[in-house]
Amino acid sequence: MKTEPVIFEYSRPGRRAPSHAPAEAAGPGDLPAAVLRTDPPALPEVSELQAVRHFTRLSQLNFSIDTHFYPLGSCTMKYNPRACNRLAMLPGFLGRHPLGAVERGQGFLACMHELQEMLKAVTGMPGVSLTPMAGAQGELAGVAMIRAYHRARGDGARRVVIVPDAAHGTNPATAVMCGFEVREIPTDPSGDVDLEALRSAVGPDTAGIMLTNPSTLGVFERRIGEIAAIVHGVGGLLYYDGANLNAILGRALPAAMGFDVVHINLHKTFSTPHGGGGPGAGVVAVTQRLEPFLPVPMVTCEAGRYRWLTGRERPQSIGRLSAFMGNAGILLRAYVYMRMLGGEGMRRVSGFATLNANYLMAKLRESGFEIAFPGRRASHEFIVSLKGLSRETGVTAMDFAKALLDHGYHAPTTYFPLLVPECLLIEPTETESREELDGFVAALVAIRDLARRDPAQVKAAPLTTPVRRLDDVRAARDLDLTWQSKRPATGGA
Amino acid sequence: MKTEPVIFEYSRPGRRAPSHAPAEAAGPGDLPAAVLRTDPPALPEVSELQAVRHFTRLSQLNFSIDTHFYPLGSCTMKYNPRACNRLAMLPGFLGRHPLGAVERGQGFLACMHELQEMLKAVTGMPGVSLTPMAGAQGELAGVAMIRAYHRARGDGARRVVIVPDAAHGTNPATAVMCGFEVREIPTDPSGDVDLEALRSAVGPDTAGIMLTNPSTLGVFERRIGEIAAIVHGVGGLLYYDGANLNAILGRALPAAMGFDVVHINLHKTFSTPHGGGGPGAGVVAVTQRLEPFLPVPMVTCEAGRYRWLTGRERPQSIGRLSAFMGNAGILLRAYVYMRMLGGEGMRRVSGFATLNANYLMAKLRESGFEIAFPGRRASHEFIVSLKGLSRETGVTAMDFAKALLDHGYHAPTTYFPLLVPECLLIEPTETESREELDGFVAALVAIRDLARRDPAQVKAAPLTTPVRRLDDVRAARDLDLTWQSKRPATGGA
Amino acid sequence: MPFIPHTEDDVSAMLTVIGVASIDDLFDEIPAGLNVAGLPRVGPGLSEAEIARLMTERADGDGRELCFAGAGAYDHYIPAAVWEIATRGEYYSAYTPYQAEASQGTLQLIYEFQSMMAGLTGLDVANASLYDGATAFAEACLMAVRANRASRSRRVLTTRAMSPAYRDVARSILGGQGVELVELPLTDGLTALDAFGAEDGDFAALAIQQPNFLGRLEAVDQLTDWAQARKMLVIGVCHPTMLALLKPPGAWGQAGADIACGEGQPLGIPLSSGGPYFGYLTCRLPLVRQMPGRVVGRTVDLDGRPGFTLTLQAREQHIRRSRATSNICTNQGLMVTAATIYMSLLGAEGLRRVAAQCHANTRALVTALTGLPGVVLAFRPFCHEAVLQFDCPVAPLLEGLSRQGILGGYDLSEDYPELGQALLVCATEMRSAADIERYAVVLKGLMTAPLRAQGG
Amino acid sequence: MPFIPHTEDDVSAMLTVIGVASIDDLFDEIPAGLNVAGLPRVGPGLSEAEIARLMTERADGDGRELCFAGAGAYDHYIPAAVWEIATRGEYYSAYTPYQAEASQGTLQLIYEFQSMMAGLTGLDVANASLYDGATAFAEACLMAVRANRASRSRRVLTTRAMSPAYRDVARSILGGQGVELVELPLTDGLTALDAFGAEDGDFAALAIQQPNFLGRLEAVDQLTDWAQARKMLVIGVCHPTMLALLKPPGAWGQAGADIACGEGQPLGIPLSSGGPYFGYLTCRLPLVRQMPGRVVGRTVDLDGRPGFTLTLQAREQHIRRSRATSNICTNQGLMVTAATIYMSLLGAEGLRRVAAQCHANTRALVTALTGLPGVVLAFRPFCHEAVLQFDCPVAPLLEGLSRQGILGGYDLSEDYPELGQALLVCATEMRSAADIERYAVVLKGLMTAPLRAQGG
Ligand SMILES: Cc1ncc(COP(=O)(O)O)c(C=O)c1O
Ligand SMILES: Cc1ncc(COP(=O)(O)O)c(C=O)c1O
Repeated sequence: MKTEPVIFEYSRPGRRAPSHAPAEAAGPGDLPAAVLRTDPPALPEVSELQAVRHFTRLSQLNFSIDTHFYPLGSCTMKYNPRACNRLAMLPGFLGRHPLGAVERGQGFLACMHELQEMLKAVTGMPGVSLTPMAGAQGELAGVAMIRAYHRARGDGARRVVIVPDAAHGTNPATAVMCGFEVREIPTDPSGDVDLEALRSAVGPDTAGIMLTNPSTLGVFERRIGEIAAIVHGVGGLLYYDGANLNAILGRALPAAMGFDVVHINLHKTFSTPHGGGGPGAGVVAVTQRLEPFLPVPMVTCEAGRYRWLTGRERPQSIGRLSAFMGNAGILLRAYVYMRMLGGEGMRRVSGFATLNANYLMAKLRESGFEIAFPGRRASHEFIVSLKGLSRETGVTAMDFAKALLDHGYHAPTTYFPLLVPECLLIEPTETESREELDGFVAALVAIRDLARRDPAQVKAAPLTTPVRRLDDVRAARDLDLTWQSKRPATGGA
Repeated sequence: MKTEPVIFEYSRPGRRAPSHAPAEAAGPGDLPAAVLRTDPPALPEVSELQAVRHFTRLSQLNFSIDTHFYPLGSCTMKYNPRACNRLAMLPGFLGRHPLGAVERGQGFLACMHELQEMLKAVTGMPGVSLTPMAGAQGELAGVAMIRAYHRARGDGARRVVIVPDAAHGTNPATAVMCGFEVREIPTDPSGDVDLEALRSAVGPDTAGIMLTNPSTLGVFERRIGEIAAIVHGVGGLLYYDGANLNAILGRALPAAMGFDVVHINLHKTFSTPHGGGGPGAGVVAVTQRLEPFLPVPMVTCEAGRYRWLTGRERPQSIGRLSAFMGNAGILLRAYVYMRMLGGEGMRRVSGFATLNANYLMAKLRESGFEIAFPGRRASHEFIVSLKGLSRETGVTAMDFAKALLDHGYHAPTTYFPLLVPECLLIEPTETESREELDGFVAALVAIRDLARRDPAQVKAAPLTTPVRRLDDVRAARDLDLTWQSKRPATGGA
Repeated sequence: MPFIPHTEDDVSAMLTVIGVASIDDLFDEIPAGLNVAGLPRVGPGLSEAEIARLMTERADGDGRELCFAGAGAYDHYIPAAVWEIATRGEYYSAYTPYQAEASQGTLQLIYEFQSMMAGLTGLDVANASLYDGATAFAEACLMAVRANRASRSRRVLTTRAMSPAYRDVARSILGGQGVELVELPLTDGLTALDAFGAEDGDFAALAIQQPNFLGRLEAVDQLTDWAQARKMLVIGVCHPTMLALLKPPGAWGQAGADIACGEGQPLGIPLSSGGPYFGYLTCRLPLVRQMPGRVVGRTVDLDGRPGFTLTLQAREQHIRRSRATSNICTNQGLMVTAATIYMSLLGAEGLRRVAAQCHANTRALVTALTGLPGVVLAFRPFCHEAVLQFDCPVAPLLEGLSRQGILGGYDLSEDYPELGQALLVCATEMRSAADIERYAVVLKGLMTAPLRAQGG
Repeated sequence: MPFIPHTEDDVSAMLTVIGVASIDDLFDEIPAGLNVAGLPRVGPGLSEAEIARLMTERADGDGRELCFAGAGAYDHYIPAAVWEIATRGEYYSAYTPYQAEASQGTLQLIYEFQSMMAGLTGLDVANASLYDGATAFAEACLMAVRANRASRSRRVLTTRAMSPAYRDVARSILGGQGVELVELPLTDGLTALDAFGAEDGDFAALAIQQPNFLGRLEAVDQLTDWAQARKMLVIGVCHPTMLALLKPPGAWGQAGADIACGEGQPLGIPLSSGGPYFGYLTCRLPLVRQMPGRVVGRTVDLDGRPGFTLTLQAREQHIRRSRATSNICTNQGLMVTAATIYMSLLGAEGLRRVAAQCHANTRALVTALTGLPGVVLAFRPFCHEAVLQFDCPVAPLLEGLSRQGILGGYDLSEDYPELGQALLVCATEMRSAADIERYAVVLKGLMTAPLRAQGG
């Protein structure tokens, strides 16, 4: 197994790689001594080769789309086309200061404007802001707009946001950040929202509901029309968590379902990189009544000239959400991807994502796995429940996840959504081939067979990864969050 | 251990990734059917993700400078600065057609001209051609110039090129390609050329001698002045194989040593990438008497305007050696590197390359290893002989090489130069740290101790690489040089 | 089909396994009325060559201005190795490292990043990034309100010298939870405490920026002691490169600031029209459980060997849901990768040289521009940015400069009308003496030419 | 120090171990008179930022012409994935795969490359590359001379339609071994056999280019049969992209050509002022031991699992020294990496579309330009390049086009004076209808403007 020392272990006092810094050190000039630092910060002192070698080796310790099938449910780990990266990193784009003249940014702004227009087409909504920097910030923008809308109408009593129990954690967390109370409603046995519970949850205090459709259970909420009627009926608004838009791209429009606001994770549906945790982009789109509240800035086009609309021109806006205009480079990547797909290509995305999920579900069902919602179509993802197997063998969903790593597959999402016990949320995406799916089924079957034969072996997995299972309890108890040079070097030689 | 299927195993008839090709297939137009192909060529049909994943995974099976210490003697595996790559790949450079107007290539040509000037400074020679595409082609150019020189003087009897037994294989091979006979001369016990043998080898048939200094034995040829006098004395010329220039950069000039022509491997001394086998650049520099014979083209500057000198302007030239002007992009990388180093930096290169080699040699000697030329200074490389150890334990230099892989170090060059039995030719280069060298010594010591304790274990190495030792005999006997779809898929899953 | 690997044979075999006749049938749970036939408004797809040409033309048209603007985004040199490595597929196309055994590369890198940021700011712990400097500031304010046990105030004191954009963003975000931002006034470009009285009440924290938005160096020791004496936590918002030169927040005053945060862009992230950048946040160890965002810890595996894993996840939305410290999920991971490589390549000495050179260059710029009649320096000393005051409106000058390819700075007249016709300028280590000379010459031309004649 | 990791402590500790006082002492075996103190003429080192700025300015100044030239180097689209992967450190910074166990990535890739080139050319085996198309041609001639057991001739027959550059290079290289190149004449742009008589003697091989340098399609079947009937080996020099459309050398005539070679640049390699490109070479299996260059074979390891290794090394200089098939050692490995990725991304169908589009675009170009008075097409049909004849000198037209950012083609008047004022043009799949229109409009302007008036 491979380990790699912590970079500080390569450090030696006095090692310099100054080809990256000015050769001559300027003095502190007229800066008063009182504000100066006395000791240099604890940064590693390594050569360029040591840094390159270290970070190249570290990278090899990762699973990634570029190296492994990565069916992480709710994350849409599809291929990130390299063209998107290269074209977004053209020097003209990278070198532009955010406060640079708009005359010298017309190319960039044209892309942003066209992106806004494509997003309108994809959602069916008339208003778009590109500013939010991730899904959760899109949620924040959306719920803040709902709040601003009610306030603008003098409707101050609406302090509750309804959230199904299947919702992603960011939904309730966002509602609270926006000053709302969260009211959770259950899911019915078929995977749809429990309508009775919804009816009794709504009322004059309802600010709105946050839904994703298809839900994180991997099924399409069939009674979305009714839900919209119920919520709108009491004066609430509908928030669409568009993290799962990959499932319905070009098939159904959030606006037509009755939603008032939607965020889209461009880093999922529109294939910008996940980057080991980010960055993303969580653009928001709204129906007409929420348009005045959109976060600034956004791009407008007047007589062929593009420019930013600012807060002054949008007095009802919920304001700014980033120091400049959001994750411009990520937006460029999504723009390139969307232009390469075109409308037909987008429809094919949802078609093949759904084909892959349903095929995988059918094969797993055929192989004897328990499907959480067997009577339903899978959307772009679906849930396998290992409850029975776990009871029988003691092997848990987490054990399965770890054992899959030894088979060269990244694990599906485990233990989310929480309401399905011992669940694996599996999202293959459209960019994986049938052979890859078949191989994954074979691995799951092999692990199950092993679980029945020798559960301890499964519980010992993974064995082929750079480390074996980690002691999470110790990690949280004996906090070791930064490198301390005094500590003995345990990171390897 | 990791294996990766051959890309053809991912192929399925009808799989298309056409975002890279024109969307609509144009017909064959007016091309006569007789010249058209009837079956499509056997190329793999894979998706973009499959290709990216496959070649990313394959890459991870390699050792490389960016991942491992790589002390391959005579190869100068030093850090390849990433800046060189990025700047040589600027769109303005990459997009330039070789037949494009020189007015639109002044930036590129300026780099080439300054590179020529720097190479003159580094060799002490007044004439340079950048054309040769690798060391061996530089040799071909050099020996062809020697031939042309003698011919131009009406001196047709000189049909022998003298080559020391320590010479790199390209030297004799080149001499033969240029129509010469090779006369090999031995090395004396101290590692220098056997002067007596040289004296008796030269004569009126001597066209010249090919030498590298320091030699591939890792020692500086001290009597180079005498050698030059002997060869020049009989009317022969001296060829300098500059593959080892890293050892004397800024310390000694080939011209001053008496050489008439030199090639330089920019992919060694000037740190352009080796790329898993190439490309390189084998520029040549010559003294005044050989200047008229330099291969075309070369860059000239007239009143601030750069242009190519062509064959018509250089009637005595040995001609062209490439369809255009050689490996322009590699020359750009070397140019960037040389400018970053400057004259002082170049001198530091040879200083620290030599420091590292001598340190490593001293440590290994201390640890009880047999140094091939113990009375000598190491140049930038040196030789360890495992003859004694091999006799004692049966463990060969090749076994050592393989065992080093398991320790995470690339092997030194083995069995070259041939005259030292069971040799390891070790070249650490200046870009490796002392800790890396110490780790390497420790690994060699550990392997030696194991060889004494349990030679079979060493002979079983490597165990941690993607494959174990390969059956070379079978490879050469049952030739399998291309993928045949009929063959059973043995390459993995 | 772009990016879709299926052959026609695959499709029919797969449909057979599923037991439907066509892909469209798989969408039969979508109620009839909600179905759409396609996305005609999106237009047809382009080949990679076509979009490459379009983007190249657009990027070429945009060009790169000679940049003398800072104001939150800085034109520093980025070594080639940074992005050549950061865009390796293994970093670029990995998800958040939830499966630790399959993500040791990303996890260890974040741990190294946390260590470096802690070192730069002189505090104990760091998170794995927030969206940008502005949202990091907002999160720091919320964190301070949660963390301050000595005060139940929902107000945070800051200063008019805090970045106007950061104050705007914080107001957008804090409003939801009813947290209020109050500003101290300025004297001579520096945060002034004189006017503050007991009647101004209780605050959870004081947030100061160093160097401040106007390029001035605040009396951080004094401010810190003052605030901590009043039971406020202290938040330092710092330019990370300048921290190689300046006293780190952890060393401010008697006890050190409690939280530091700021914009990570100067650490190897391209200007790129404003993003993606990343926000950093560090704090003292006792506050760690109130920290927003992801954190990596070092631990051991089953065999006792060291390894890395996400830890303290009980703070996060995916575990704690509505009671999380923040809703943040996706952060700016790849930017952190780049910044970690950047800091490793530069080291403390390299970073210090960059910082010192920025200071020196901005001084040279100020000297060159204040040599022109009608241009004066507002405050001295300054760090890597400076405020110039003009005897004519700034906007037309910036336009004129832009026409000659120069981004002359950031016009302060809207955010700081009290400064008159003022411009915030910055010359990083990237600007040569010739660049500065060019700026001065062009500006001189603009200020003496018809433009000015018309204006005056 | 750039790229050198040693601290001062390291240096003194290391010198102590060695037992010398200074680094300079390590050079004490260099005789006194040969020592130099330094390289003052090279000048001082630049920081990465400084060289980056210089190179960026130079590259920007060079710009990219709208390219209608081919003549051996072709402006094809290169998918982004090609170089993003080829420049990964593991490929970029590895040496020749001599240690097989540590080089399976490169070795397997070369094996895949060999398979693809064999497939494209319809022959059995391929090597791992030669320097470029021209040297591949020279090596193929030498190989044929060695391999032809039926003839002891040291002459190779080629044609005037073979690339002039290739003929030049081959002459530079073949001369050393006394191998002579003889040219067949042309009729209507095609290799003509009529004039060849028995008295012309014996040849080791016939080498033909398809499409030939003038863009014409040779009667390869007939030429192959003719040559093989005379005991010559047949060498086909082919544009690899066009081979997706054209009959492969392995299928020429009754028995197929014996050797194929050519320029690999169209397969994903940037134009880059002429290099690095790569030469490819394939042949029938019985000739493999005469092949120059490196070859990879598949075999098994100690455990019987498949693996890859360099094989047939007894042909090479590092084993066979003066009796090697060639002196080649370093080849163009990284270009082969790129080409292998390129071919995998395009596939047979993608490559065929590129080829067909080049043909279609060149036809459109010819139609547009021959619409101008004074421009006629020399030969028809043509493949992806065509010869146009003008009623005025070509050089000034090319200069005029260049001033407007257009590279109009390759002036043939020096290499083929018999064609008059002739230009070789090419429009790859990268040229749009608008590009072609623009060429025609600018050319028309030049041909009707004062320039022409003066000339006429
Ligand atoms: C269903 C759902 N909603 C919201 C989010 C939050 O998006 P982000 O991580 O971009 O903040 C996610 C992503 O993890 C998600 O899967
Ligand atoms: C001493 C010596 N001479 C010549 C060469 C040949 O150079 P190249 O491989 O660039 O053709 C080499 C490289 O292998 C070498 O080490």
